[in-house]
Amino acid sequence: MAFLVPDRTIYSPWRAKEKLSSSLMVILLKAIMISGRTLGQGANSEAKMSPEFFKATSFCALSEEDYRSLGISKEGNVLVRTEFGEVVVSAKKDVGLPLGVIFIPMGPWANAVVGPETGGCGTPQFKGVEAEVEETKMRVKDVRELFADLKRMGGEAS
Amino acid sequence: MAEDVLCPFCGCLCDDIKVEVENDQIVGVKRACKLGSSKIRGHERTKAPMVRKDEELVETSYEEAYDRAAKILKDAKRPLLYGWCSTVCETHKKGILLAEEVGGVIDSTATVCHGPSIIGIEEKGLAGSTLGQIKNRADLIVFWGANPAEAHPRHTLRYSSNSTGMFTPDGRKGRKVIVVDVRETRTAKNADKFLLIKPGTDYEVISALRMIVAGKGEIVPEKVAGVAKSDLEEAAEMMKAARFGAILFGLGMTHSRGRYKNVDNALSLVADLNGFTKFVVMAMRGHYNVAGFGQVCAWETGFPMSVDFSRGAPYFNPGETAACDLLAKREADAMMVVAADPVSNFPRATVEGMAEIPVIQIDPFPNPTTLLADVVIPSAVCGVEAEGTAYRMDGLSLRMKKVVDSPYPTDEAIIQNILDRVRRLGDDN
Amino acid sequence: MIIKGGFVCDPKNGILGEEMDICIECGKIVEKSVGGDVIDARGMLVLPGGVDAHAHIAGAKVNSGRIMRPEDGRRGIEPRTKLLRPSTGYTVPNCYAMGYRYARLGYTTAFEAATPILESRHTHEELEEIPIVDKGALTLFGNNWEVLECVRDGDLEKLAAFVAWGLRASRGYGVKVVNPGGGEAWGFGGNVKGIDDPVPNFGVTPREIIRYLMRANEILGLPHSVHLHTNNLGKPGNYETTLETLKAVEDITASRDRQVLHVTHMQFSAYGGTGWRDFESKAPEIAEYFNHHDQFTMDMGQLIFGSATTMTADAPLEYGNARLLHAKWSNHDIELEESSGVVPLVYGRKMPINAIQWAIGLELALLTKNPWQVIMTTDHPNGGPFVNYPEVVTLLMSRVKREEELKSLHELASKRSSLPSIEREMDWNDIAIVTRAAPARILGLSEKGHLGVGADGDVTIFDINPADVDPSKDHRKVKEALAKARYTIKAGEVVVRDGDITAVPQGRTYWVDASVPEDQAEKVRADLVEKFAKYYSIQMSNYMVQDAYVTHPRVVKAGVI
Amino acid sequence: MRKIVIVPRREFRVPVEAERISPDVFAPLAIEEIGKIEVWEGNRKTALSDLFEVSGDDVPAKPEETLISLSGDFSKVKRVGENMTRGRIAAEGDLGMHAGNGMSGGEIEIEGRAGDWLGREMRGGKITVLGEAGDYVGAGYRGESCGMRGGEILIEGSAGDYLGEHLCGGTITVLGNAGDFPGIANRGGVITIGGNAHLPGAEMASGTITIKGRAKVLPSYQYLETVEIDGLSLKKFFGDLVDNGKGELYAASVEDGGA
Repeated sequence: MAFLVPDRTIYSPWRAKEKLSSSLMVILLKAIMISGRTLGQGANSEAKMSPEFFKATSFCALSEEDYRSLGISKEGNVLVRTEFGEVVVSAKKDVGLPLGVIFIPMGPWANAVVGPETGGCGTPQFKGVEAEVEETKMRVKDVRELFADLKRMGGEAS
Repeated sequence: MAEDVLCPFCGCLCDDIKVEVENDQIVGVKRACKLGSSKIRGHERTKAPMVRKDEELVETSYEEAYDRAAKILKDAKRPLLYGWCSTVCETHKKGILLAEEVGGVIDSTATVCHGPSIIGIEEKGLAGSTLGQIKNRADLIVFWGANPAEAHPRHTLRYSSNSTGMFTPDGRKGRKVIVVDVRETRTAKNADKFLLIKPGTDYEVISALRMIVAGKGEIVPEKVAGVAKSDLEEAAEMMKAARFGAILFGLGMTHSRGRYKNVDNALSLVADLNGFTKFVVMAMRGHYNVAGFGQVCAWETGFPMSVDFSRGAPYFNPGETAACDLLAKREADAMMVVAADPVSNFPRATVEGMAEIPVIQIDPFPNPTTLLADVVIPSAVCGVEAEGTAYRMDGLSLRMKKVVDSPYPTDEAIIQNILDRVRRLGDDN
Repeated sequence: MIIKGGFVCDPKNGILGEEMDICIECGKIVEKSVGGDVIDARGMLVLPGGVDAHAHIAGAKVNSGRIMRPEDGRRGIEPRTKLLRPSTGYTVPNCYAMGYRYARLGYTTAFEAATPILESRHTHEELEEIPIVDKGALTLFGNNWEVLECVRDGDLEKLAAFVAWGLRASRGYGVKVVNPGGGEAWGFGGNVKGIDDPVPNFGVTPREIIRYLMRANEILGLPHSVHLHTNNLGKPGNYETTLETLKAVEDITASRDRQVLHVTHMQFSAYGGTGWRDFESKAPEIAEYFNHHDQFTMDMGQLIFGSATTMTADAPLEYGNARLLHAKWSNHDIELEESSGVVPLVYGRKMPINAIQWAIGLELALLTKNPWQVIMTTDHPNGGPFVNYPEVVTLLMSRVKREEELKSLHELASKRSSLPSIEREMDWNDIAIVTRAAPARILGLSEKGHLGVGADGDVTIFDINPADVDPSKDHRKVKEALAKARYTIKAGEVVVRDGDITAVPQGRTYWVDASVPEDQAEKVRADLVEKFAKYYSIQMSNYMVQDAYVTHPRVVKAGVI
Repeated sequence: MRKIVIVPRREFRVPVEAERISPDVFAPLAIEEIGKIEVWEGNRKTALSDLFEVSGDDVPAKPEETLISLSGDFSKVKRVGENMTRGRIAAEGDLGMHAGNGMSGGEIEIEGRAGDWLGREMRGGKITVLGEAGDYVGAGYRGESCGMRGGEILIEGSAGDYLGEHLCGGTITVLGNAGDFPGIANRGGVITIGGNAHLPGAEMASGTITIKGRAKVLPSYQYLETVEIDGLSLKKFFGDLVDNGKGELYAASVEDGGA
């Protein structure tokens, strides 16, 4: 899939390694997003309305090189966008991640950018979602804000 | 002090936990990992039943909450009864009966974790064992798309890579560990051999391994999905050289491109390996009793999940009758969530499907599903405040204990109350 | 309740087809009825409720079969009704279907043939969900480390104490032994090749395991004998192993009035040939041996053409099956105790091996002269599902039927077995023995399988008049009548009328509580404490099946006093 | 040809199961009787005419001379034409899951999109889809070892994943792309894909799969030669060798597996 974004430099770590060294203008990372369990996510999974759960699941981990390439400021945030949606999360370095793979812990923030299709087997593809990542000054929404637009009508069956 | 308590967190279902109780309050938890300890110690609870009035949830009585829930289910043409991973089998039985009674669809959280593993098993069968068999015999452990260091913290010590047993007195020293993953996890850092594969290429890598194991490696290209053939050959050699090998796979396999076919192929790899040595395979199940739902549902209905009772007889077809499909395709017209949190764990567009229909939540804790629920019924925490049966990831069942009293009714009692009311509504018709 | 004027076969009590009344009060057969229902059974066949002594109906293996076979679940579907839960499945039905189908066939008792102690909680969870019938489960001992160590140490008393403990821990009814030693060897992918092939790492032989467990069984005076699935089962030439096994235990005597050893699904253990090419029946040799050794019993393990799901604690056998047939394969090894496997397959009429296997089951039943020694099973669902019992009965009763069938089979069924030459046709008393009286006697269920005063009020009434119908010629009528009981009465309650379920009581679960001297029990406890500390993956305190899982127990006492 | 027209009376949220919409069932019935045929809307059993307007020729005809025309949105109507043996069904728009399940003869034409499991376990007849088709076209039910055994499916658009899973016979042609694993575990049959496909023929025992576009080919396939077929230059592979398969796989271009 071609990414054509006017006025932006696209950085795809698998396609053009040399671009990385030659350009300081990298602002958009084309990556593969995976979600998964973490200790922090698990330990707070029965306390999902807590600040601890927010802290444990509303981040995106990137490889050191991708993190640097995006020019993320200290404790900065990134906007992760897929064909299914977008979400702002805080950015973290993770030395275990290869170039071009980003990780968001299992939870509402990751699921904001996962697609509903199950490919006929009942299970959405939570790992391996094509994503674009860019640094952002936008704030990370808390869990209530994340679902605030899904208005409830109240009560009885429709 | 309560001894040998079962941990109501992950599929390890550790049964050696010590819980200190004073004045019916839990004051200490020993031996549990961070995950289990956190759950047993407890979190903020939903205090009272609630129903939504004018867009707000307001507290109400259990009686009213049961009535509202029964009416929602009874009125629906395609109600979805979902969750069941963090409750006991006794609840599952009642839930299945309720689903039959309201002509609904019942599905478990397996649908967003190891559902694909079950469909893979339907293709190939499962060459497995209990965890103790691995502890006592395995000299090779392969973690494939699994990261027990984060998801099942005591697994390695109690059952797998670092455990000791009859033929494995040296523990980790006497074993080899292979990790296959798309990133270098904490588990991978402790491996003897780490295969870094590209996301969504599990199937190809397994096929290549099967070829090499069968002695047909010359056909395999020099690189498969980013992995050098020599690395695959080394891994295959380690597998064949093992006296007892175990492939323990996680969501890396089921959540990636290929999904159940990845599992299907891994099951074949294990069957192939048994032609050379002893090998078993196991899914690293997430919640402590998600495996139990599959067992109960299978013996009650013939099928392990995603069972549709619309027409009075069980019909099973994940992709059609699984929770995510019903919501994403806007088929379900009401939903009851028991002991799970789909709003957090389903893709956003699927959650939007929930937002359009009445939702009943039965759970001890407030969570994002509460935000969308129209009826909220707080329950006792199974394994801490209520007893019952749970099935470990290897299919072994154990009896969960009640450690302290609870002011809240059990899940089973709540479902029974709703069932009674549904039946009464049925009689009125 | 009184059942009036039926044609009653109650061989245990010497009633061989007499017109008489049967009375039931408070769930038991009595001399005289004091009131209640009157069932007019004139012109109908009245038998005790059927007893299935060997079927795989509950537990981890059965559920694995269901989980791996959704294609089986789509067969046999019946929607729920006001009274009934929905039914699914043919070879691996859901729990409700099992209870309903047994009841419709006139069966009121069914025993699960194999449960490992560690997974007995699961077995009981399923047994509890099987409605109507009484049930029990046989506990696996033949590959248990504690057993192997007791045998190695020659400590028979400790072994008996362990068997008693294992039965209590599993709420089991008897001692099941499957491919002794082979299951342990399978822990590392191996097997044992015969009764004198030592078990790796334990230095004991299958011969010793069988002998010790039989002696322990008799020391405890258990109601049932050891229930043996032989070594080398399912392999060409295995009749030699089978005979060798029987000869190895001829000197052991039963401590109760019953057989000293039950060899199960003998069909799979009566094979000749050096491989599948010269595969042939050795049923006549086995039957001949049984005709001279009345201390042994067997069940047929009759094969039924069509879909089957094989499931057994004989795991290496299943791996072989799966590879041979390129079929789905499930395996499940249970730490310190057992292994097991599940493989679905289809038995074909035109498949030479299957056709011969079919003949072997019938030869065994017909060539063994004493019907009390050979009972009817299909080893459900290994040979085929139990819903085919009416088919098996007609084969036993009608030579015409057998000849018709043989014509549709591969010719080797006739050439490699003696079936075409067998003239014997069983009569209704024989059928009452092989489906009722003998299985009850073999299991040691004194209240089952007969209609004498004090027996359970379990009665089947079939709409067939033995005075009018010649089962040899009218085998279709027989099959039809047997498939749908006119009445099935369970503990005095009508549960089936005209083939429809009318009531769904909860049956009882039999288990044996055997006592042993405290010093022996203590020796075993000490061993087990160590095993749990070092080897098991669970705590000892969480091991025993709790009372909550057996809500309607029928505890049978036994043991050393 | 007798024509019977069926039009939904309203939009369906809950799916409708209507396996009795079939020429075999309709043929001997007058329109009013057809309206009484049982269908299910979720867990509610109802009459066809409660959910659909039924009109057309009132005089019964033979099934092979019966055309059922589906007009309007049938995307949530499942199992249409199940087990049909003769006659025709024509959908002007989309048609829901399981259309033509187990059909052994006759024709189904879908102008719009076909849902998942189209022609599941089909044995004969023809299905044509002008739009796209979902997952599991011509597949078998879960756990079965045989899917479609005969007949013909033509999809002019693209198809989803697991096209022809466990295919045992018959022909499936897709003019557009196929998703993941077309022809997986097939044991016969012919699959032709005009566009691209991902990992075709996994565990193929026998059969033929042709990809006229680009394919990611499994490392367990042996490349044999390049052949010319119908003016196209195709790479011929043999496999799937993981299971000693003897299937033939042709692809115009091959995605680099090692990348």
